[in-house]
Amino acid sequence: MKNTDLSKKQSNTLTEARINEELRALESTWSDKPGIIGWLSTTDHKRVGFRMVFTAFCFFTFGGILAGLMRLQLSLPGNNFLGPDMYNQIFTTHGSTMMFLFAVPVMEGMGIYFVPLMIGTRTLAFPRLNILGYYTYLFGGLLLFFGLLLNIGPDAGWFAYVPLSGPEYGIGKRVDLWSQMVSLTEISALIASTNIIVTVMKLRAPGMSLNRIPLFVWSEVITAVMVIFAMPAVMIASSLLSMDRLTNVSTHFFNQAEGGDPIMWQHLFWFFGHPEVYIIFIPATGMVSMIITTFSRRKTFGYTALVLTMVATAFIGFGVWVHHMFVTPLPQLGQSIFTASSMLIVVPNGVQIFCWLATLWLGRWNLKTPLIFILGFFGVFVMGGLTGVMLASLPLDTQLHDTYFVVAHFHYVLIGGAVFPLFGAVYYWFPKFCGRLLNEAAGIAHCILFFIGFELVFFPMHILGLIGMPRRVYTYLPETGWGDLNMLASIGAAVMVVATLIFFINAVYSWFWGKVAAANPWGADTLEWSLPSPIPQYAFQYQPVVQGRHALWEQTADSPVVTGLHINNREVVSTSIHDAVPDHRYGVQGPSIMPFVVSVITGAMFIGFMFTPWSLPLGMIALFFGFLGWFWSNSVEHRPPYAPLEDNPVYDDPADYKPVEAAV
Amino acid sequence: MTRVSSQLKAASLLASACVFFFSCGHGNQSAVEPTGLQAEHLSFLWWIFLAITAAVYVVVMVILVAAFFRTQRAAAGDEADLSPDPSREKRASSVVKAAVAVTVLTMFALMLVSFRTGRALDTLSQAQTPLEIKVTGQQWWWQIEYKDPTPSNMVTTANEIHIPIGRPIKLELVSHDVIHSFWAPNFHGKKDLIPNYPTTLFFRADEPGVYWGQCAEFCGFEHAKMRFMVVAEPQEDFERWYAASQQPAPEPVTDSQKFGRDIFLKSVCTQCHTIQGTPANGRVGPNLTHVGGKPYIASGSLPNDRENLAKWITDPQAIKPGIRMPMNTYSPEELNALVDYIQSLK
Amino acid sequence: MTNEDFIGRKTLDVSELPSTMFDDQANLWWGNNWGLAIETTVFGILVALYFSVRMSISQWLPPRTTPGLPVLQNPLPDLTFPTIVLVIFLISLGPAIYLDLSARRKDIFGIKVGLVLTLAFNIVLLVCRYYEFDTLHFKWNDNAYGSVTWTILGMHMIHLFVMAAEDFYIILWAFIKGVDDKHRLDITVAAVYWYWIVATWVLLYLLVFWGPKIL
Amino acid sequence: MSDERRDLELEKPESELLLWAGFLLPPLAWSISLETLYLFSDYGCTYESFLPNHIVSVAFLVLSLIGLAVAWSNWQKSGATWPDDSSGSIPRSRFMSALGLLTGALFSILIFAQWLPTLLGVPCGK
Ligand code: HEA
Ligand code: HEA
Ligand code: HEC
Ligand code: CUA
Ligand SMILES: [Cu+2]
Repeated sequence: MKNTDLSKKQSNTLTEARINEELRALESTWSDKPGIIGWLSTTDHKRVGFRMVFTAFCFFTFGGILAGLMRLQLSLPGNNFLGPDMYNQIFTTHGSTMMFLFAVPVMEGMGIYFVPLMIGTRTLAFPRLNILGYYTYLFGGLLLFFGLLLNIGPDAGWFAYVPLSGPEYGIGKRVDLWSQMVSLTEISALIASTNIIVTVMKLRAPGMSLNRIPLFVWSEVITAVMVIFAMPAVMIASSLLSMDRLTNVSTHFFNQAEGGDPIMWQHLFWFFGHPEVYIIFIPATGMVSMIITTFSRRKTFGYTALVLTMVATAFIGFGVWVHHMFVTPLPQLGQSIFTASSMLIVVPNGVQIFCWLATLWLGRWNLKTPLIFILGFFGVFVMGGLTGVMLASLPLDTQLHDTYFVVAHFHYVLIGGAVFPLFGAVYYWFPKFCGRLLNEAAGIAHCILFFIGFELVFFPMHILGLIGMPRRVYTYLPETGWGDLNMLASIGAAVMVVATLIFFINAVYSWFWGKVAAANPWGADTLEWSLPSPIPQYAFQYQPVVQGRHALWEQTADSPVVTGLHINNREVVSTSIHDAVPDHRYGVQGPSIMPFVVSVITGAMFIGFMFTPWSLPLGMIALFFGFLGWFWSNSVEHRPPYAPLEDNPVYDDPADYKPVEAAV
Repeated sequence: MTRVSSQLKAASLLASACVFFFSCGHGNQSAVEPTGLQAEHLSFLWWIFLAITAAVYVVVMVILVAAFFRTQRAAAGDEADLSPDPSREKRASSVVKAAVAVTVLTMFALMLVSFRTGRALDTLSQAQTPLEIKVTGQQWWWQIEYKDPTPSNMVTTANEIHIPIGRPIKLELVSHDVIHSFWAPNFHGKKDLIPNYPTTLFFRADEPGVYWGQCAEFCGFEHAKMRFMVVAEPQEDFERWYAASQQPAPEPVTDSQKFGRDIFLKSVCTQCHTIQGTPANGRVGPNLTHVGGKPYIASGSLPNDRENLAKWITDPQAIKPGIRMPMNTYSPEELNALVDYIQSLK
Repeated sequence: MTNEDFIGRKTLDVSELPSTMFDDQANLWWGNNWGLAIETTVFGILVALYFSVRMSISQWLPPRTTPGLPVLQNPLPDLTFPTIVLVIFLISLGPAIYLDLSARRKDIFGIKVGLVLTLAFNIVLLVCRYYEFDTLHFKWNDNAYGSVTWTILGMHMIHLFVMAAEDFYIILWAFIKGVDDKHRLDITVAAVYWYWIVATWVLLYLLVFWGPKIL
Repeated sequence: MSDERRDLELEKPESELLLWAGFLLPPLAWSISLETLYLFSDYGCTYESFLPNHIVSVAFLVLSLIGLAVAWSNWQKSGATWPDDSSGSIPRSRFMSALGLLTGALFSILIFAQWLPTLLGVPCGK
C-alpha cells in the first residue's frame, strides 16, 4: 500500500461508545507500572525527557556553584581562597559539567519530550533504548560529581590537552575519570540521536510532509545527525587516552617518543569540539523560531531559508575545527583555509538573525516572558557571534587565543545562544509539564537580572583578554591591573546567582500553586498544544492528520483522525519519509526493567575501565546476559496480533486480544 | 601605513567608545598598546574588526528596538496571520536578501584583510641577521639562552629577555614537558611550544621600556605564575647588559657573603642551580649567576628583595605550590648569609 | 481535544496496513543503519589515526626488538593467514544471504539452518581473529603502530562478538518459541549488520596487512 | 490558486534520488575539498608546489556547481516557485529542490573562499 490516497480511506464510524471504550484500553495499555520498579522501567518519552531536563538543570546548578567559587577566588589579586590544585579541578569540572552534563543533555531532553508530540505521535521509535540513554548519562554525571567531591576531579581543562593529561604529567585517576564520564555521556547522546532521527523519519503523523515539519523538530533532527558524526571522535579520543594512561595497557597513541602525536589529540578533540557547540546551539535556534512565530502571531518568515541555515551550519560546523588550533606550529597556509570556512559560517547564522528580525518586524507581539528571553538572546548572542568573527581571523586570534576574550566569547554564545532561549522555552512549555503557568512578573525579573548580571560578569572579560589576562589562571599579581575588572565580574556572578534563585523559587511555587493553564495558553501552532496539560501517557487519543506547516492554525474543522490502531498494545501509525503517507502500524515495547539493568552494567564496565582493562571483557560477558534478558522480554511481550504466521488479521473486535503481561 | 591606522583608530574609537568605557590596564602587557612592528599590524587589524562588528551590532539592535516600538501588541487568543499582506512580505524579503549579500561581502572583506595581515607578519622572517634567542618553556619557568658563536660566552638567564630596539629578534621556542605558549602581547601574538615541534617567532621592539608576557596555554599547577619580562633598550644599553651577563659570578666581598657562598656550595642547591665561576652546575632550576640584579624572582611572581628571598629559600612551595624546588631549613645566621650571597650575585 | 471533538469526525482507518515491513520502510532497519553510520565514523577515525601514525612515526616500520624473540628489521605483517581469514569472511556471505532470503520467504526450516550456519562461521572467525593478532609482530604497547593496529583489529572483533550474541539470541527464541514476523525482521536487519562487518573487514584488511607494504 | 493548477499538470514529483543528489552533492564536494586541500597545503609547504591546491579547488568547485545545476533542474521541473506548505508531494519536491539551490550556492562560495589563501599566497611559515 505504497501511496494510499488519504481521502479514499476516510469514513466516520467514531461513536461515543467506541471512543470511551478505546480511551479506557489506551489508558491501561500506555500506563507505567506503579512503584519504584515501575518508575525505573518507564518507557514514556515524556517521563524520560523530563528526567533528563531536570537532571541537566541540577548539573547546571552544580556548575554554577563551581563558577561562583572561581569568581570568589579571582575577585582579588593574589587571593588564596582556592589553591592551584583545587582551582584547576574546579574550572575543569565547571567546563565539563556545563558542556557534557548540562548543555547537550538539556537540549536532548527537550527533544525527547517534545519531538514525538510535535509530529503527532505517541512515542519514540525505540522507547526502551531511550531510558537506557538517560541512565548512562546519569551515571556519567554522578561519576564526575563525586569525582570532584572526593578531590579526584579532572584537572587538565575540559579539552584535556596531551601531554599534560597524558600518563607522564596527568597524576592519579583524574583524567581517566573525565574520559569515562565523556564516554558515558556520549553513549547517551548517540542513543537519543538515533531515536530522534528514526522517529522523525518514520513516525510523523499522516500529511506532515518534509515541508511541514515544525522548525524545532528540524533543529532536533539536524542536531541528532551532527551527534552521529561528531560524538565518536571524542569517545575514541578519550578511550585511547585512557588506554595510554592505564599502566598495564600503556598504548602510545599520543606519546611522541613512540610515534604518537600530541597534535593528533587536538585534531580528534576539536573535530568533535566545534560540532559539539553547534549541537548545543542549533536546538536553541529551533526554540527561538518556535517562540518568535507563536508570539508574533503570524506564520514564520522564511521557513525554507531557516531550514537551510540549520543544515548549512551543521555541515560547515564540521569544517572549522582547526580555528581552535591557530597558534599551534602548523603551516599557516593550511590553517588559513579554516579562517575562510569559519568566516563563511557567519552567513547562515546571519540569515537566521535576519529572518527572525523580519518575522518580529512584520508581526504583532504578544510580549510575554518567553519573547522577552528571546530579546535577551538577540542582545547577547549577536555580540558573542561577532566576537567569534574576530577569533576566526587567524592573525587576530594569535593575540586573543587562550585569553579571557575567548572566555567572554563562548559565554556570550553559550549563555546568550543556548541558555536564554532555553529559559524562554521553559517558561513557554511549563504548562505542558505540569498544567500551570510560571509567574510572569518573576519571569521578567529573572530575565532582566540575569541579563544585567551576565553583562557585569562577561563584558569586562573582553577587556581583560585584550590587556593580557590568559585563561585558566588561579591568581594574578596586583601590578597587572586586572583586579578591579575581576572584582566587577565576581559581583556580576552574585547577581546571576540571585536571578537563578528567583527562577528556581518561581518554578517550585508555580508547579503546585501557579495559575492553572488551558490546553493552549499561548495560542501556539504546534501539535503538542492540542493535548490537555499535563499530558496523559498515551498523548494523542487519535493521532491527527496534519494539513499545514502551522498544524493547529491551519487545521480545518473536519480534519480526519487516525483510527484502526490496536489498543491492546502500544501502536502508532508509521508513515513514509518524504510525504508521511501511512505505510504500516508500528508496535513498540512496553516498560521493562532491563534497560536499567544494562545501564548499571555499562556504567560499572566504564568505571571499572579506570582501574583495570579486564573490566572490558567482563563487562561484555555481563552485557551478553543483560541484552539476552532484554531481547527475551521484547519477544515475550510481542502480543498475539503479530503471532499468526499466515497473515495479519484485520482488526475487528478488541476483545480478542488480551494484553499478555511481560514476564520481565 | 601608520597614518591610515591612526585615522582609522580614531574613527573606530569614536564608534566604539561606548563599548570601552572601562578600558584601563597599565598597557605593559596589552595587545591594544603595541610597541613593536608585529603588534602594530595586529592592533590595526583589531580596530578594523571592532569597527565593523560594532557597526553590525548597532544596526541589529536598532532594528530590534525599532520593532519593539513600531509593532502592535496582540493577545494569545488573537487570530494568527497566515496570509500576510504580500507587498510587505516582498519588501521584507528583498531587505533580507540585501542584508545577506552585505554579510557575504563583509565576510570576504574581513578574510582579505586577515590574509594580507598574515602576509605582512611574515616579512620579518626574511630578516638576514636576527638576534637569535632560544627559549625553553618548562613547568613553570622560562629558560633564556642567547645563541653565541663561541659557546663559552653564551648568556643563560631565566624569565627575563633583554633586546635591542629596532633589531629583528628570532626566538626558537622549545618545550620538553607539556604544552606552553609564549605570549608578549605588546610585541606579537602567541605561539605554542609543543614537545617534538620546535618552532620560531619573529618580532621587533620599536619603543624602549619594560614589558611583560605570560604563558598562555594551561600547563598545570603554576600556569598562572609562569611570567617573563621583556626589557627593550637602546643598542648600547643592551650591549652593556649582555657583556655584564657574560661575566662569571662576582667574588663575594664581605665575610657574610663568603659564609653564604660556603653554605650554598655545601647544600642541595648545587644539584639544581648553576652559578658560573663556582662548582654549582645543576640544570634543573634557573641559572643564578646574576639573579641578584633581577627585579623579580620565581618567574616574575615575587619582587626580588631580602625578605622575599628568605621566604623563597626556606619555603618555595608556600609561594608556588607544586614546583620542584624543595623546602630548606637554615638557622637565621645561615639564612642571612645565604641571602647576602645571593644578593651579591649581580 | 475532549471526547466530544472526536464524535462524527472523519477517520483515516489504518487497520488494514501490515504490522511489519521490511527494509527501508521498517523503523528497525533505519535504526540499525544509523547505528552503522556511527560505527563507520569510528572506523573512519581509526583509519585517519593509522595515517597520522604513518606520518609521525620516526621509522616505518620500526624494528621489532621485543626481548626473547629474534629481532626483525622490517617486520611486515604476515599475509597468508589473514588472507585465508578474509576468504572465510567472504564465504560466510553465502549462509548469511541464504538466511536473509529464507526469513523473507518465511521458510522456517531455512531460517533455522541459516541461523546455525552463520553462528558457526561467526565463531570460527572469532577464533581466527584471536590468532590474527600475532601476525602483526607487535604488541599493543610496543609503539604507536602496534597500538593502532591492535585497536583496529580489537574494535572489529567486538562487532564479531555482538553479531554472535544476536545470532545466539534469535536461535534461542526460534528453537524454543518459533519464528514470527518481528523476528523475521530482526534476521533481515542482522543480515545487513553482517554484510557491513564483512565489507569493513575487506577495507581494514587491505589497510592493516597491505598498508605497511604500500604506504 | 495557481500552485494547485500547476500541480495537477505535473503528474509526479521529481525522483527522490535526484532531489537528494541536488541537495547533498555540494556539501559533500565541499567536505572532501576541505580535507584534501588541508593535506595538500602541508605537502605544498614542504615541496613549494601549490598546483595540487588549485586543481583540487577547481575540481570540487565544478562538482558543487553540477550539484547546483541538478537542483536548478529539479526546481524548474517541480514548478519553479518558492515552496509553500500546501499538501502533496509536488510542493515537497519543490521544497527540497529549493533547499538544493541554496546549499549549492552557499557551498560553491565556500569552496571558492577556501581557495583564496592559496591564490593570495598566504605564507607557509611554521
Ligand atoms: C553555542 C556555542 C558557540 C557558538 C554558536 C559559536 C559561534 C562561533 N564561534 Fe565559537 N566557541 C565556542 C562556542 C560557540 N561558538 C566555545 C565553547 C569556544 C571555546 C572552546 C575552548 O577553547 O574552551 C569557542 C571558541 C571559538 C574560537 C577559538 C578561539 C580560540 O580559542 O582561539 C573561534 C575562532 O574562530 C570561534 C569562532 C566562532 C564563530 C566564527 C562563530 C559563528 O558561528 C558566529 C556567527 C554569528 C554571528 C556573526 C552573529 C549573527 C550574524 C549577523 C548579525 C550577520 C551579520 C554579521 C556580520 C556581517 C559580521 N569560536
Ligand atoms: C553552557 C556552558 C556554560 C555556562 C552556562 C557557564 C556559566 C558560567 N561560567 Fe563558565 N565556562 C564554560 C561553560 C559555561 N559556563 C566552559 C566550557 C569553560 C571553559 C573551561 C576550561 O577552560 O576548561 C568555562 C570557564 C569559565 C571561567 C574561566 C575559568 C578559567 O579560565 O580559569 C569562568 C570565570 O569566571 C566562568 C564563569 C562562569 C559564570 C560566572 C557562569 C554563570 O553564568 C553561572 C550561572 C549559574 C548559576 C549562577 C547557577 C547557580 C545557582 C545557584 C548557586 C542557586 C543556589 C541553589 C541551590 C544551592 C540549590 N566559566
Ligand atoms: C630540586 C631542585 C632545586 C633545588 C634543590 C633548589 N632549587 Fe631553587 N629553583 C628550582 C626551580 C625548578 C626553580 C624555578 C621555580 C619557578 O620559577 O617555577 C628555582 C628557583 C630558584 C630561584 C629563583 C630564580 C629566578 O630567576 O626566578 C632562586 C633564587 C633559587 N631557586 C634558589 C635556591 C637555593 C638558594 C637553593 C638551596 C637552598 C635552591 N634554590 C635549591 C629548583 C631547585
Ligand atoms: Cu606554561 Cu602555562
Ligand atoms: Cu569552534
